[in-house]
Amino acid sequence: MIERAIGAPEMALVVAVPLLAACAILLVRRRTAVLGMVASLAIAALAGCLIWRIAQEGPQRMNLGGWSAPLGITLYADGLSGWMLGTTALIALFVSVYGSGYFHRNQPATQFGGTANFFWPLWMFLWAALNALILSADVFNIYVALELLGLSSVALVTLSQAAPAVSAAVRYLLVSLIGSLSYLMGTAFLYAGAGTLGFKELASILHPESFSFAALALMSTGLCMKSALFPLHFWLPPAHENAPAPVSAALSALVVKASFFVMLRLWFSVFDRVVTEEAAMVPGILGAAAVIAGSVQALSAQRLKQLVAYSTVAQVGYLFMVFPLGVLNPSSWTAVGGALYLVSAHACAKAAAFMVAGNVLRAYGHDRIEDLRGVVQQMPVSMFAFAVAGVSLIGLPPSGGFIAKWLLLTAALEGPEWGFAAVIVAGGLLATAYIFRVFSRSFRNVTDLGDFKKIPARMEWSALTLSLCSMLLGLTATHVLEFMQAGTPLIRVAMMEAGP
Amino acid sequence: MTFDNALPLLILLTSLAGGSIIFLIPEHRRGTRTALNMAAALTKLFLTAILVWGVQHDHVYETRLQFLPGIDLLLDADALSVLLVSLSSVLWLVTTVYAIAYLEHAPQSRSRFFGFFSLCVSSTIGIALAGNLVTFLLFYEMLTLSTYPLVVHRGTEESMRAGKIYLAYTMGGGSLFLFAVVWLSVVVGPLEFTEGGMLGRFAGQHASELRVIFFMLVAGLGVKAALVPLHGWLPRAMVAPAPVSALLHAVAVVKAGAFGIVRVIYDIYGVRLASELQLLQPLAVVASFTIIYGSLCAIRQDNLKKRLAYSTVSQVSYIALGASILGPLAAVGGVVHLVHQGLMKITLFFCAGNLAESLGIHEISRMAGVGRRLPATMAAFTLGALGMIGAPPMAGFISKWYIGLGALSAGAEWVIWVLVASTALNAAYFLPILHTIWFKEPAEDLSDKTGHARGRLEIHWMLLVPTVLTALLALLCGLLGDAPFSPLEWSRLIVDREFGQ
Amino acid sequence: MEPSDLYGSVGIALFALGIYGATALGQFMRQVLALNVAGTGVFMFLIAIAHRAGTPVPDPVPHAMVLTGIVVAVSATAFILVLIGRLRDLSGSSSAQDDRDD
Amino acid sequence: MLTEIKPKRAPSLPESPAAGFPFLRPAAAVSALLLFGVLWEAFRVLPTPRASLPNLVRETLPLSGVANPVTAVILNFRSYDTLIEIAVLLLTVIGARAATASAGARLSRSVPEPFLAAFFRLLGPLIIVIAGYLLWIGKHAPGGAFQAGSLLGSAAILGMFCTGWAPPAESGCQAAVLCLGTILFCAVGMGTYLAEPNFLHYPIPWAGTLILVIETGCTLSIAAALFVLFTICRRT
Repeated sequence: MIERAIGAPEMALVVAVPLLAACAILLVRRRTAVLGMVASLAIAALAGCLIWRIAQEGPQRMNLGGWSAPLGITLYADGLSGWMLGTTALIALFVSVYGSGYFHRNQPATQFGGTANFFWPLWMFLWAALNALILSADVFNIYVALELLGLSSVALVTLSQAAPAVSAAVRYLLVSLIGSLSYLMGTAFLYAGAGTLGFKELASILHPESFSFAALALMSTGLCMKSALFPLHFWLPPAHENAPAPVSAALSALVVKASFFVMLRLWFSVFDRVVTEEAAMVPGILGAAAVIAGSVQALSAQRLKQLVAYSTVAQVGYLFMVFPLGVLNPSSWTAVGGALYLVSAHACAKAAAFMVAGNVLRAYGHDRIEDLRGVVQQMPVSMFAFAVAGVSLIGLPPSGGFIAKWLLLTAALEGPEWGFAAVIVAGGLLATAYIFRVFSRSFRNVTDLGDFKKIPARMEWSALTLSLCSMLLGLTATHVLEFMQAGTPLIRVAMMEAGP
Repeated sequence: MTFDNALPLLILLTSLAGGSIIFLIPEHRRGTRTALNMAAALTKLFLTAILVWGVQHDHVYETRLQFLPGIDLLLDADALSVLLVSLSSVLWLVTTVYAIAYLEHAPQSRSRFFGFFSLCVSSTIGIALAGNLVTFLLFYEMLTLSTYPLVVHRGTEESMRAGKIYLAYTMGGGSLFLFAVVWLSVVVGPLEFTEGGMLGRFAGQHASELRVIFFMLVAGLGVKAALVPLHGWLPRAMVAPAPVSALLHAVAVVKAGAFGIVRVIYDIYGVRLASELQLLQPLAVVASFTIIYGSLCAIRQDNLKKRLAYSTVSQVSYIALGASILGPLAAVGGVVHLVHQGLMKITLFFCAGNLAESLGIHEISRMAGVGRRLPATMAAFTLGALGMIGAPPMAGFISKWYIGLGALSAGAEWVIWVLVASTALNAAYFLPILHTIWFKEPAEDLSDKTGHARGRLEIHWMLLVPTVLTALLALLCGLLGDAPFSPLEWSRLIVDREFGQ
Repeated sequence: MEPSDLYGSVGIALFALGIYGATALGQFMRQVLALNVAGTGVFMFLIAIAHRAGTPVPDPVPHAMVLTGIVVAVSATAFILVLIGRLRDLSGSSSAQDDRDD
Repeated sequence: MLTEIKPKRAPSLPESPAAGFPFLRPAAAVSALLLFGVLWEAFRVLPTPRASLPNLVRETLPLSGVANPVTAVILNFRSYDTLIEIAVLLLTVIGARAATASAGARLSRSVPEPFLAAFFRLLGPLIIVIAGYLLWIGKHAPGGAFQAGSLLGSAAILGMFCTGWAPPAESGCQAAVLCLGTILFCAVGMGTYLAEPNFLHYPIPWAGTLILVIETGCTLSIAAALFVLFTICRRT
């Protein structure tokens, strides 16, 4: 019989409200920044309510339209989704603040040729897509949400209107579409073999069979392309480098993580019984390669935004190590907790770093690393934010990055997986090298303070706030990890137990 | 939270919060900044005095904060912590006074300087008070970060290069240390410092793993403690402003490494397990080699600060040597040298700073006759140098004496030869300087270059008083070794507790 | 061989062919066309599995998926075509810019 | 008429960077073959689905408010997918507009031809009627918003070519039609909270009406979106 369950209304509202806000901004077309900020605050508040509810009442499940799976689509929110949702809300809120300064009408109009008005609706779409993706517990619905996410990201990249940005956007969109199609084909196989699309139902049906392997491979490949896992990362640096700074911040901090999060869900809940240790080594080894390759490329980057973009490639690599580390030690929460912690810590730090890069670009008209002399003197707030973000990216205590690294390293040494452990440590050293490349220039004292345009204070302070958040995460680990497990010790179990 | 539980945190916060506020003070508000600096330093000294008294009377001071599942952020004052805490509190105060005067003429970035300076001291305090290895690691890395801006403070090519090398060494060591700490905690669980060694109950298990981890830990710490061949950064880092060098060499960085080695040997592995696994002989050999090698290098330097830097390489290894010889007497020598070396070396660096500041002299060859121009400074220098050589009744003599006695009682006679050779070498690079200062005719015009001299004083009083004060302290530590609360007495207390007597 | 098997196999073949084209071809435009071929392959595969169950009435869920998928594919194709056109404008020579302005 | 797109700058189709790698094609060919082989093998041994969703759909159909199972899935059982899909379409239009915002090129007006204009006067209303029929019939038989919307959109394009009518580049009215589908969908979704405890949870007696309202809105939005996309494509 059809059961009609009641879920937290916020689960649907965090998707519907940004969509409506986008339409409202499109229709009103005046005071877009004010509307955008109001909407951002509302969405963040809704996300906060949902997190509160998860913390109080445990995992939430909503059968959309009143139809429970397999007939309808289910939204599902446990500690992990709550944490992702919260991270998204935090970063997105500050991206909004930053964006309101960046796309301010007093800013040089030539740079954006009137596209500033488009930022807000597109940004709302992106936020809706992220929330939809995080909450969805239905493989086909995830496909649609992935498309919404990919298209809004690409549209935001093109806001900078220059040829390199458009070229990067085309490449990004192509990769994103190939990834989506691959994912969709996987979904088709899943439906063909299992006859259902809901996570919970799939998890109880799937067994190691050829169609489930095919589906797992197709879906994972698609998601890896979207998360820019080495060697499918080639599209990311140009896109993130040429996008407007608030967009780069959102893309690096949130968009690549969203598809990673989906993959995490698939591997540890839907395909729990299908994945093997050998299969898990593939993303793990690619992740390890990404850590090294991304960092090395960041070392030779010429521009600050480029450096920060390559650093994302490296940091995404760490995330994918969770697959072997989590599969090899199924009883341990350490690896998954570490990966999700890294998602948040890196999101805060990377958004801050991109904001700083945008500030530098705005203030000096360029962001060539070689010519950053004296920046520390002229933009102390921004550079302090970059330093704090850098500490988290390197993974030094007491930052959130350190906690993540500690957990991942613990998981690796519990294995013991010496190779992964060595890569985690080496990645930290390489990160030090590329972060301090910036400081070895910017600390240099200069007497002539060249061309320097003042930038809105909120652009500096939102970067600083986010970087301090990444630091704060280093001190709240116990509570956060407790919340992530929200009543259930592991995701694989979480999906099973959260029936209505 | 009771006062006893909050005290370690308060001591940490006086400099941490103070430092954070200093960042926000506008550059030109000199008075505010100075007042804040001094207030923080004096408060810390006061709180430290309470701590010393309390630990003497067996109070337990312990701040516990949740950090990771199963791992707390633990600040815990035991006798060994108190030693380093009081050393850094006292030296922070004098160095701050010195730095305020020293940087008076600096063009800019003084708020940044004092901010990071306070963070650097906070990290040292954190290292001292850390109650487990994870907390130690946290402050150990924080120290690296907060020191980097100080090393590159001048913003010149040379200082940037020094900063790069400093970072490469310390981050490399830090990574090794992190790896070892995580590994150890995976093998044995939480790593709280325990007097007598927390690994004691694992005797006979995991022997090969524990051995490898020990050497990784020591190598990670050895970078900061400047054990050869990991010492390369230290001589180069002396491009930093004089107060920074003074702090770096006396309490902050090198001491953090040496202190860490002592902690690992006594409170993690414990003397018994360490000897059972035969971990200490190799360390003693490396330390001895460092002592000799550092001195040999020092002889060849003409740049005063460089010679002092190599001397640090050599002297700090006494601590490791003392800790790695089995037996309470040598341990007393090693531990007390933490304090003695700090007092003597900070004096020497203050003197070098005064010399550079007032006369613009950086090389030993140009120091002929400066004793007449800067008598008080050079008297302090003489005391410090004699202490380094180990001449009685200076503090340095006591350290060497106890290490020597300890080596004899532990049956490691070869250490005596190391001490003798080192003393000869120390004399070889310090005595010529003393001779140059006092007995050579000035070769150049020694008039004041910077206008520091005020009235009858040879140099600004804020530069002179710290110098003389630390020199006198070093003298007193030697003269009054048996007085209550003297570093020697305190080290005996520590060693008694560590060896469980 | 059932007709649905044939359709499914052809769908898979089109998908593989399209993926080949999208990765190997040298021009954005051709890659977009190849992607559409791959998309068609996926839709065909979905239609095939809707009829596979052997019931007299085909399964409506894959049909719904195809309809949704088509809208998404059309949107994405239109968008990427706009972008490619824009890119051609931006990277075109200045003379090309001139003959457009008059 | 379709030769409006002048063959100017034919060789300047943007090159993909993929062209640069030497062994790309053989490698891609081998992987594609491998992909085909693996997928085909997986397809060949595909088991019969263990869950029987089709039966469930058939049983629940009477509760859905429509008689056509595909429409029931699209607009009731899985309406949330369709909501996001409409949003994707709207997003594409905004994205395309944003990408060409600084382009500044105007849409060149087609030259009206009297014969074609007369033809369109005949054909236009017919297409609109058919679209309306398709929208209505979606309840019982294949048809629905997307089919109707694409017909309407094509009518507008045809009208543009035949009569020389040029739409304004951007207007409030146009934006309203574009957003209509998304707004209606979200509004209905949130409005159902008044009666039922879930998002998009139609009260059963109202289901048919609500679906028709949403579908009408979506038809207009789809038509507008396809038409605007076409004009933007032509403008670049």
